[in-house]
Amino acid sequence: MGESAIALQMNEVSKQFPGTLAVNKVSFEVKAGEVHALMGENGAGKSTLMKILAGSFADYSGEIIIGGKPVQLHTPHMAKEEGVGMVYQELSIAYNRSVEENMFAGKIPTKGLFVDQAALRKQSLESLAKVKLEDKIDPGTEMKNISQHESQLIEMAKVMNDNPKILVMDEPTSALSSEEVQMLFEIIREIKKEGVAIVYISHHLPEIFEIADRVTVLRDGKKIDTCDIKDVDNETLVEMMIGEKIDDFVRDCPGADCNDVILKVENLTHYGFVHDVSFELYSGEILGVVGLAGSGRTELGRCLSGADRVDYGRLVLDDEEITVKGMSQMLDKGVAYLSENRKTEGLALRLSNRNNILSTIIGRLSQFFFFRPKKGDPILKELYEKLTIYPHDPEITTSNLSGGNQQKILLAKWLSTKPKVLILDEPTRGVDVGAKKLIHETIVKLAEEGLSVILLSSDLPELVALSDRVAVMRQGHLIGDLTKEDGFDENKVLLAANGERGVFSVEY
Amino acid sequence: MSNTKQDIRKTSHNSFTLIVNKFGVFFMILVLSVVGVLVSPSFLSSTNLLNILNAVSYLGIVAAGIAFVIFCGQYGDLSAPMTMATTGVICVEFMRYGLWYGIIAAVIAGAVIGMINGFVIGKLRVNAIIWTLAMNFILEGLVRWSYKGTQIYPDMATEKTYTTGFFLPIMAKLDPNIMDIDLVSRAAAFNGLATTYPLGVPLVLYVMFGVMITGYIIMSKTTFGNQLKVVGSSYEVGKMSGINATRTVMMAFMMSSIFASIAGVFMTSLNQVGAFYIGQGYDFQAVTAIILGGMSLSGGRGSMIGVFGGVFTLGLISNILTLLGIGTFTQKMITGAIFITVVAVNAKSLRKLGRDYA
Amino acid sequence: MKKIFSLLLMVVLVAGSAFAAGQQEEAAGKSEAEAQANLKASLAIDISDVRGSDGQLLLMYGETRPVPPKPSDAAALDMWKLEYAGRQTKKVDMIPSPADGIIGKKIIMIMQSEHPYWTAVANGSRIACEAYQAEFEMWNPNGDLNQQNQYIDRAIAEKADIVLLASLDAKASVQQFKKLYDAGIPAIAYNMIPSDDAMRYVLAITAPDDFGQFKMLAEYMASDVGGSGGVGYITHIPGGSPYFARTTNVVEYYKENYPGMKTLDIQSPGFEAPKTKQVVADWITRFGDDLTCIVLADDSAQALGATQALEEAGRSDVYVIAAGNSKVGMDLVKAGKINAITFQSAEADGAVPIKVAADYFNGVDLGSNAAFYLPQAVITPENVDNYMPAQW
Amino acid sequence: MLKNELDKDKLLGTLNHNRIYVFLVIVIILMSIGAPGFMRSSNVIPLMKTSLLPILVGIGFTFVMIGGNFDLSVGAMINVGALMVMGEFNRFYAIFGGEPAGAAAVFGAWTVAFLIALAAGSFFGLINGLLVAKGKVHSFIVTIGMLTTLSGFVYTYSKGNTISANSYALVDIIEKPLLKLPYIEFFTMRSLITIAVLVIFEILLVKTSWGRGLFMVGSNKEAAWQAGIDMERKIIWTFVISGFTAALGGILFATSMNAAVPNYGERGINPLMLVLASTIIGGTVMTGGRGSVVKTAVAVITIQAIFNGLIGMGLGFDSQVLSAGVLLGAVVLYEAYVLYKESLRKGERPALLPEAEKLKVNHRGSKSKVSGEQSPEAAQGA
Repeated sequence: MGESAIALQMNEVSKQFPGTLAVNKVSFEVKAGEVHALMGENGAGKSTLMKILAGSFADYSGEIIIGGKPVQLHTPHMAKEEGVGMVYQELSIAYNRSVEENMFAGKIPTKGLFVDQAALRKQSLESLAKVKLEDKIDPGTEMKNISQHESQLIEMAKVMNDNPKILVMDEPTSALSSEEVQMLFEIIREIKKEGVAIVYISHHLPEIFEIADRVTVLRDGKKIDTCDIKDVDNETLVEMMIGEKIDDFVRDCPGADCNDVILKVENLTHYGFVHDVSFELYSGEILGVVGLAGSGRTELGRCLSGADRVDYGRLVLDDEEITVKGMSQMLDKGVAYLSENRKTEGLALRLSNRNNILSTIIGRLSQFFFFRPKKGDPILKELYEKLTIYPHDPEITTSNLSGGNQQKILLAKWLSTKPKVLILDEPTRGVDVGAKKLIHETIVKLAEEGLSVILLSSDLPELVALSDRVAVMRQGHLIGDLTKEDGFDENKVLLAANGERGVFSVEY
Repeated sequence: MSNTKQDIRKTSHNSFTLIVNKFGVFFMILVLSVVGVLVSPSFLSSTNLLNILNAVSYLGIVAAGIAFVIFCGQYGDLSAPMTMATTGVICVEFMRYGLWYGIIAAVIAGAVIGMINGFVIGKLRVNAIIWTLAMNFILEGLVRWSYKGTQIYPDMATEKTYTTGFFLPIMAKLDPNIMDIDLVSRAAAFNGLATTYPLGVPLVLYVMFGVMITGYIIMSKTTFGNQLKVVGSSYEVGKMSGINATRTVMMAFMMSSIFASIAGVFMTSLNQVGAFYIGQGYDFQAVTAIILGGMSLSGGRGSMIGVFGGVFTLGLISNILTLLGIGTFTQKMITGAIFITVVAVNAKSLRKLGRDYA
Repeated sequence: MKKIFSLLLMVVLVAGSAFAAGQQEEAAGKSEAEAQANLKASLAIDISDVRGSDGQLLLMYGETRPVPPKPSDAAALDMWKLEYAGRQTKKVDMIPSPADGIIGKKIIMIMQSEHPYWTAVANGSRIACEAYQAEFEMWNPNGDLNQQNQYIDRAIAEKADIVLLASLDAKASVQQFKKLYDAGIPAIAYNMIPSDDAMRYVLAITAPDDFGQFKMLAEYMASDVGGSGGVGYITHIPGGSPYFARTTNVVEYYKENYPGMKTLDIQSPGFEAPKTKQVVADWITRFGDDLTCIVLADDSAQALGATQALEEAGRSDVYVIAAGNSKVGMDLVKAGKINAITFQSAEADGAVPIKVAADYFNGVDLGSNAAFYLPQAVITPENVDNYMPAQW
Repeated sequence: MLKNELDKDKLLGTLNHNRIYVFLVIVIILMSIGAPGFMRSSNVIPLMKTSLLPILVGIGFTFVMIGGNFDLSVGAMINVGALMVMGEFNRFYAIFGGEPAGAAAVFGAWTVAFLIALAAGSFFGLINGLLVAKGKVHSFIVTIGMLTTLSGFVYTYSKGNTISANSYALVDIIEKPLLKLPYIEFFTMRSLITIAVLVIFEILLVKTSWGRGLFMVGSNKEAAWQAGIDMERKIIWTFVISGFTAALGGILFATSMNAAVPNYGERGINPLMLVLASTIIGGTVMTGGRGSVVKTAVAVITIQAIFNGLIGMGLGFDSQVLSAGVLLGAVVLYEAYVLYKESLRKGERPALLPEAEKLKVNHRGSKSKVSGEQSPEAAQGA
């Protein structure tokens, strides 16, 4: 294809969010017909940068040049006009409507005044053919009857309908199996041949090396560098992304007193979600749980904490057999669960930090039906100091804090219950590096103090660095664990989770 | 966009906006009071102020209840009018055995209605407007059906009276002597509820303040109130914080119905007759007062003090306009316009402060 | 689409079969001799001594007031048209009476709303109908004009012999009565006096003479307070004829006869005690001692609110009159809190139209501009006991 | 008809979507049995005529609800339309020369009055829409405020009076049956206009890209926004449509009687509540994204048929209110229950289901084994 034209150029683009400068004067260019990987930690600003490109914000600053001409991208519509297509990580689907309507939302073919149903059907089939779904899916089906993986492909087809010059994909593979990933890559290669510039966001290194031509790394909202994929290797990329050695957090000692079992789980089952999960958790241990999206990792956490129903199984906590009845009961017994969805399930953003942190212990701080907020003050003070939450004022509304500090508040909320077992689901999602480091340190410190932690994370470096032991979940089953003695690293863990190699002796 | 400070956002853009936002309704009361003084010299007299409060006391009681529902993140309780009417007639039925029997029966009936509402809405997450509307229809049908379109007088005891109603026929069967009860003195005590003036102030005003203060304490000081705040601002977060969200929502609706039943008893006493039409229109009026008082429909924000302010504001507007000699319907128009303006301005200032909308 | 069609097909099929089932209509028709016998039996029924639940005679017609000449002033003419609606209307040719007796006739009564007053009205009608052995049906649109229109269509469809209609609105009743007339069904307007236009199609009106009553009441008050004072008016729902009869009528009456009776304010808080209370309390603040009289359009909720406000302000000097006569109102009169109310027998309101219908079927000439007013009286603390117990 | 399991599910889904037709059929059957003569032309026509007003109002209401909002001001909008068409007619009739000017004046005045009244309804709807879409105030609050304002406005406009037009020319045209035949008699100008508007708006909703866009907005705001659909403008339009159709309903209702009352709908089951209930029963989803004006109309007819039939059975208003409440409550409960069940199964992995069935059997087996061990003992004890 030779030296191709520059399809997209972004000059000194910035975007301010309440509390953070999410993108800080980033300059960035993509050539036509290349796959340009955009990498960075969670919260590095890559998603924000791409949302700017997709027209999600009206108030970014800086210059964007597409095909040599400066453009304004203030609405999704404007972005589309300029040839930017975006596949979001969180699919935007109207589940009440049919596949074809979703695919052609905003540009339904019309004949005269009316919708041309025949043309719509034809075009949707054509469009589905691009993602090889034309035989599998009837375009008239309601979206809610479509599986996650197919929805993703439909979303891609939808974007391709606009014949974009620039296609942005935000972590498209996070929910896919390896065969599905290969299928997706084939499709990407075909699109690439047509001269479309592709921006590919992922933090899955092997994928990057497989598909990308160039890579740009962001950190803390700033661009670190752009390089050819041939010029870099795994370690340099990681170093660029992380900035400092992740080894800082590595616990070399799994703890000598990891001997007494604090939690024993036998055959825990929630039909259709997790089946027959058995494991033991030692006091002061950090047990990482790894699994692809949909492996039942989160559901396991929810079952253990009483958020979801437990259909069958036995739970022994601190030598006491427990029948799981509900969350408040499990909280009283000392099991806390930090949800992965901070905004919807974790924090009431409209309330003050004080209210949020104390929300779990309202009952405990009460006497004769009356709530005694004063009794919470020492707890607040302790937690604020322990987690260095900034600013040091518990009366501030939580939504005014940065993501990192919000996450600290969330952690504080659960620590305030003084749990024996703390289940952390993605504790560092959407958090800046500083806060991430602090949260990691806190987790380690807590474990050293004797708290048992179950860490559910898709952030593999984090998982590997923090865990004493890694349990692997696949398809709703816990299929075994890797201990420090076995020696696990990111690759090994990833492969185990993907189930591509039978590394485990445990059968199911 | 040149500001690169990685800090938390300034909590106030403009201290005036903040003040208006925080004390919104009291700021308005201040303005209205100034207007009132200009309109009539006797505006600030204690009798006039007492009158204003007196006029909105029934609304105040209902609003204090519905405030729990709105605080809980639900849109309101459209079953409040029929709850008032139903509990009113039940009170009249039971006051045959004594005033307290009547009041307790009414409150229990209110609690049951609220429990049903709350269970359905809290457990199945039904839209509150629709469900309470259905409930209102059902209650209206029941009351009309059981009283055959007549109204029930506290001091009347005829054969006919004892064959209609919810509990009267049962009571008449159980207690053949029911006809012999001296209803006139009982009725006098019941009707006296609305016409008693301890220390020269109507009893219902004490009740309103009592209800408001109780509501305030329950909402901000108790375990339930604080849990309600979390559940109200986000049901999911509440549920995931180990709070029994269903029970919390249920209790919010029970508060609403119990307070409505107290208002219903007093309204019935004021009208000296139990009938299905008592309390009509109080649902929307209460929502108007509550929203004016700074509560937001998204829940978890606002306080009982604001609700009092909202109720008082409605009384003030009406008082001033009547003092100006403006007719009822123009008053309605002006009140509506003020309400819309206030809400729109408030929403705008909230957005300016970077919060979600009202 | 196909499924919708099949569903619609089902609807049509069901409808068709139901239609077929409903089509058998009873064949009617009476021989001449039968009609005569019926008439004779009907004429023998006399209900003039039947009393209502309050001990008053059910069938007292009040005397009709003389009709003054039409005024020329447009505003005054509007009021005249309301007050004397139908009294001088040039009517269309009325449907002639079959003169075969009331017994067995199908009388359909359409009411206004579900309210205790109307329950009492229905009571009165039922008593009268049972006495006359007429077939009686009573429909209640509950305040919904749309529903009331449906009932008119329905009455026509059911081939009623006569329709008694208390229209929800005087002006809207033109079409209602016209429709009935066009369908060949005689109609009596009761309770509510329709507009002058509507009266063209109406056989007769039977109603409380609200205007006359209030003139009487106004006169009573004016003479009691010495012909001068400041009057505050609480109205009925604006627009309806009770609004004009109970408020504008009094205002005009005083303007004409007692210039000393000054109008201070007119407010419409509806039938809500707390709101009326607020308005009266505001009046007391605003007018102070200038407020000496209050005219109320309702003697229950409004009266309770007003008297309470007066009581709280210690203003036992204010003279209060109201339209009557509910139990609450009479209790208030008895307690001396209200000075006078009008007498309006709800049961007579229901019974008189039946009596008029009976006269019509019995071949009695009703006269071309027939108006039968309910008995009129002012209830005062002195005579209130005669009217107890209340009808509603 | 059922080819396989999938078809069965599909059919059940379709049945649920079209449940309102099933309701109607059931109601017709029950009422025909309970109230003889229910299906007679003479009964059906009044019933249908009564439904005309709520059907028109229901159109706009459904649009608003599909957009995910409420419009509680429709009841007041009806009065605005009704009073303004009468008031403005009288004003312009006089301007155009009144009775001496003849048919031209009548026609001209009606045209102007219709336009003004419709414009007024749309205008108030526009204000609602602007406040909701641009002002970001919750529609529930905005329309309660509008309801209060307008109910004051209509009284002030009419000075509390009923207004009737000074010419009876139109009422004869609009209410006259086109053909004097059983059932066909229903077709008058008024009903034809209503049907036409119903069809136009159904087409707008289902057949145009605008309508499809509205469904997207109601179904998922984020997705619609990303698809470049102008959400705010669509929401504003739904309120304008609501104001328009409610005003039109009021206009036609008033002209059919040649009178407009300022307090229509303040007593009884007011039109707002009726329309709200019909819209929900007709299958429009409260959170938006699904609904149909035709189904709303059918629901209106169903409810009116219930009312009518109950009267035919000799029951009173109490039974009407009760039945409306029970029907609405049942529909809402059913929908909520389905959603609740769905939420319990959300995220369930289909691949695991066969295995779950096996596990269930095993677990139950293990339990029954336990009880099986106990039962012989119990038998011995006995």
